[in-house]
Amino acid sequence: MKANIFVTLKREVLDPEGDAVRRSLRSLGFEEVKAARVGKLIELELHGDDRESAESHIRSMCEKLLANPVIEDFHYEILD
Amino acid sequence: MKANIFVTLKREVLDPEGDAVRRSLRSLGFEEVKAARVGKLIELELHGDDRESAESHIRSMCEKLLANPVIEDFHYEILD
Amino acid sequence: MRVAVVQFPGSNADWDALHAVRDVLGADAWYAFHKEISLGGADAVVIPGGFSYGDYLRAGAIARFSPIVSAVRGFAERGGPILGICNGFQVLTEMGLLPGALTRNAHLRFECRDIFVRVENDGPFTDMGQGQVLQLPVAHADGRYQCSPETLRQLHANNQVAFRYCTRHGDAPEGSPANPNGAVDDIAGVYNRDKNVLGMMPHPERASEAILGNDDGLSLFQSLRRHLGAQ
Amino acid sequence: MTTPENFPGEPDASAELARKFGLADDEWERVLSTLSRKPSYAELGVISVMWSEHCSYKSSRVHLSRLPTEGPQVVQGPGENAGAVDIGDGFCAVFKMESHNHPSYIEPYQGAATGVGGILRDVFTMGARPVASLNSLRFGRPDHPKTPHLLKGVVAGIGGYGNCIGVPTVGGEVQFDASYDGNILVNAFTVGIAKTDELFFGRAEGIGNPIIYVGAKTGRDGIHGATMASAEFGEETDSKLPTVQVGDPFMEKLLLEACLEIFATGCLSGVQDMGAAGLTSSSVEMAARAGNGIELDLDAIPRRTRALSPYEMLLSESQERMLMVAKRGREHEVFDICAKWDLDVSIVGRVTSSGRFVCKATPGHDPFDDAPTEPDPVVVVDLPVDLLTDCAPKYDRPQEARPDAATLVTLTDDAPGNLGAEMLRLIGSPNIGSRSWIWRQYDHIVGDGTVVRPGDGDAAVIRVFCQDTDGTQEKFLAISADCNARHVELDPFLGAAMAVAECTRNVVCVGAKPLGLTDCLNFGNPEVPEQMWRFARAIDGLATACTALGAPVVSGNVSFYNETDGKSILPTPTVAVVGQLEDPAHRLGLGFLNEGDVIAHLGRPSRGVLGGSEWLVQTMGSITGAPVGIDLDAEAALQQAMLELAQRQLVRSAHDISDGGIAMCVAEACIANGHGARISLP
Repeated sequence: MKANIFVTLKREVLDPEGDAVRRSLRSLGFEEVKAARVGKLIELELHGDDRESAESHIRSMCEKLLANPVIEDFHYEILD
Repeated sequence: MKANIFVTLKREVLDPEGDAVRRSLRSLGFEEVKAARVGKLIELELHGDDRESAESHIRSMCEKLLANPVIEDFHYEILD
Repeated sequence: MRVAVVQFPGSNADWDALHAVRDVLGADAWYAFHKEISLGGADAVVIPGGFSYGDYLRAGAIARFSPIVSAVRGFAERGGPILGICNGFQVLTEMGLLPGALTRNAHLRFECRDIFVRVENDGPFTDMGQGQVLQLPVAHADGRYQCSPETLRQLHANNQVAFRYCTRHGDAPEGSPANPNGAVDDIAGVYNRDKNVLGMMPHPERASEAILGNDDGLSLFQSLRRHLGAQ
Repeated sequence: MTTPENFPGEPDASAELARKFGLADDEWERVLSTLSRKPSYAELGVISVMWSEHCSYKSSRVHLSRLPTEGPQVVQGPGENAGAVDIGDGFCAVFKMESHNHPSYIEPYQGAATGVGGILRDVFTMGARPVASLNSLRFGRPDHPKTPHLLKGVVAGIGGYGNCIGVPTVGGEVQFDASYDGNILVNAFTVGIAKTDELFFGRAEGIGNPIIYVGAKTGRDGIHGATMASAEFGEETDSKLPTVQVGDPFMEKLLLEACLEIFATGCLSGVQDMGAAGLTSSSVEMAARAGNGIELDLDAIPRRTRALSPYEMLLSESQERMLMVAKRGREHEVFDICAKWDLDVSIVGRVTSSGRFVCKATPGHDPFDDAPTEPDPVVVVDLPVDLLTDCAPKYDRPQEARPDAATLVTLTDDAPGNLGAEMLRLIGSPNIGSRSWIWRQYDHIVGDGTVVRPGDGDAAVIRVFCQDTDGTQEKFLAISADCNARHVELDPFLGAAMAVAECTRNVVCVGAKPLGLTDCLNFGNPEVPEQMWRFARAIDGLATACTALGAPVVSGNVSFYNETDGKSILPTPTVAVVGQLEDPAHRLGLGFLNEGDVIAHLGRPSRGVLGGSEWLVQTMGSITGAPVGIDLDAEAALQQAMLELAQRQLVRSAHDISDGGIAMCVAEACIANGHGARISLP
């Protein structure tokens, strides 16, 4: 079983990397870029195929390690 | 219009960060974690709503700036 | 004074801290390897700079699962003085022993140069007097202190801010280059509520001998010795 | 003699395949006649990397022997992983410089990062703790479209690796010139400290001793990196893409600490890091130095990816790996220390008396399979060690002198009216302006040792802690890296001599006595007679200057084929010197200190000769005119006087006149501490 975990900075937290991406894209001529934010994609390969237990395990992996609750949010998707 | 761009290391390329995440999750008791890879999620907000032109623009943004073709792959999704 | 310097795999300023405390200050100091479970009867603990576990995922994120960390948490809860320098500060926030988080420098680059900080509040490491200006080096890529407005309000209410970046003259004009990383409210170091745990981004242990440029940093360790002597 | 087996899918060796692996036709013929049989696919791979320019020095060996390598202070000369000079009380400084030019052009961050990782391993494999690093960089024109990307990536890569492993990057140099547009240079230098009687050497000593692999797992990174370093760039660069090695500084820090602990137990008889051509060059070179053979069991190699063939395992340049020879019976000491530092470790072979390099592997055996086939190894490589080392090709390639039509260019009467404006233009130009944007991205103070920081002196001065049974002594070293390739372009002999002079002068200007020198000789295609002539003349210039200025060569590196579509880079023989201060009180910065101090010019003025100067290149847009040249006897006397002035503390600061002449020298000395100066020219 595979899972993708997306860790992003909370809305109110300043994202200098996102700003740099927006400015660079616009300077390359992509005027349509209004805003950009940079986060993390963590791809996991998991033994087993019980979605429920995987769901709760992934949630606690994020709370314990993969995301810093002070400044980051997370969401995830499970793929068979 | 919104777009999510996923930039990941090519299969063959060493991913020390992914290894560190796998080892840490397993030492936290998540034995089911077989492998982990860490990549980037870039969220863009774009003016306009023409999907075709957005598609080709996003592709060239990745080739020119957002992904390093030597060691990274990219894919993206466009959300209304 | 007996000081344990924690050594995570990837700590690289552990020697700097040991040298400053043992060889320069003359205290009894040793390394506490991350796989050990006791701090060996230390009076104080230093968590040094470096790239614990390669700083993978987030600076200091993985270090907090080492065996030694439970001993450090217990020491903190018993009111023992702990100084987290640079990576040590990042580990202490990830452990939840200090509020807020350290994020990527605003200019997105590693920054190594001398800066100035002003002592904001008294504490075990900062009895040299409010308003005192110290010249200390910084060397980090993720030093931008962040916290919610509510946490910031509490930090000021409880006099927990230890240092703020400033100019040589002690002022901190908006947007001046005095702030090396864009930290909120120019914060360079904070105490916990009980004022026994201090985390700071600048490196006092690298400014503890005249031959290295200046010894302003030694004053933190001298303050600690006075604090422990008084107990 | 029968040809060892190929693995499934591997084509038979042929002249055409040999050419693809970078071997010349006559070299292919030599392989057939020496072996009196065809090589296997893996054997051809092994031979091609060991006979590459990078590993065999086949076009440079004949000239390198003219370099002076002797001196009372020399503890270890060229031939080992790094050189060493005596710094007193039984301690020595171990140092070397290495190039990572081609990988850095393809992937600047990882190319530069793995360059730093590689030179660090070359030093600590000798048993020395690395204490400081420098880097010497060359980029194309600042306004070339690729330059900003390459500059940002290289600097971030050097910082990313060096800062993490905790070795301060305390200085170096950078020069921008159009000749590097398609071929940048990244030369990395590291110095470490060891007890002279506890140095380790890359020798497979002791028949039957186990060979132990320590460090990161093996993948497909950088395969044929060694031969790529010897292939010039052109249209087909893209086809060589998979040769990028990726570095893990955290793994290297674990490896460094584990190695130093293992060395201290005395359980090893030899050790070498796996650099270019990875497992092959480390095992073959260790066998050659000890005059022994080696047998490797490739099934036991720790792997990171699936279905690795013997060819890939033997040529892989995965980073952060060491090969150790343990004294038989004491292997467990290596295993225990590796467990402490969470490192992969595996016995992969043993030392033999056959004088041959023998590798075995089981076809189809892959530990990643759910049920790997039972190991039943067959021989895949069986070659004489000396064929790969001492008997590798050695060429004295044809040379063709460049007609020196260089006329003396001096400032004529119609000199520029407004000297002030010229000075401002010069000091703001990329080749003269401040480098703080670069070194501020390096942790240049970790280790509590940096006493003169980047930008504060002509060389960096570091305090090193020398620990032995009766306590710790502090010793003070000065290090600098220099080369002005434009002077070498105009006159290879004089230009190379001037590089040695400038580097030793920088070390003397901070109050230190030069002890030894290492080099990184970056040149074009040795098969082009004019480029070969430049190399040979530069060697003579280096040799003469090193002898005159008391800086014997203790280690070095040669990087050929630095050219794009047939156009070669400026000949760039970068040198780095390690010196020692008798007393830290002798140290000098470059900035003027007190108002009212007298400014004195030491040495003969350069009679206004402008050949190869930054001003002339900016004004004329090309490199012309005979170089200012050098009188080595006068230089030696000048340095002797300068050193004595520093040691008797008669001067407050000192700054060497180099790029930009007296004008830039005085300007830099003023800016450092915010002073002015009133100068009256003789």
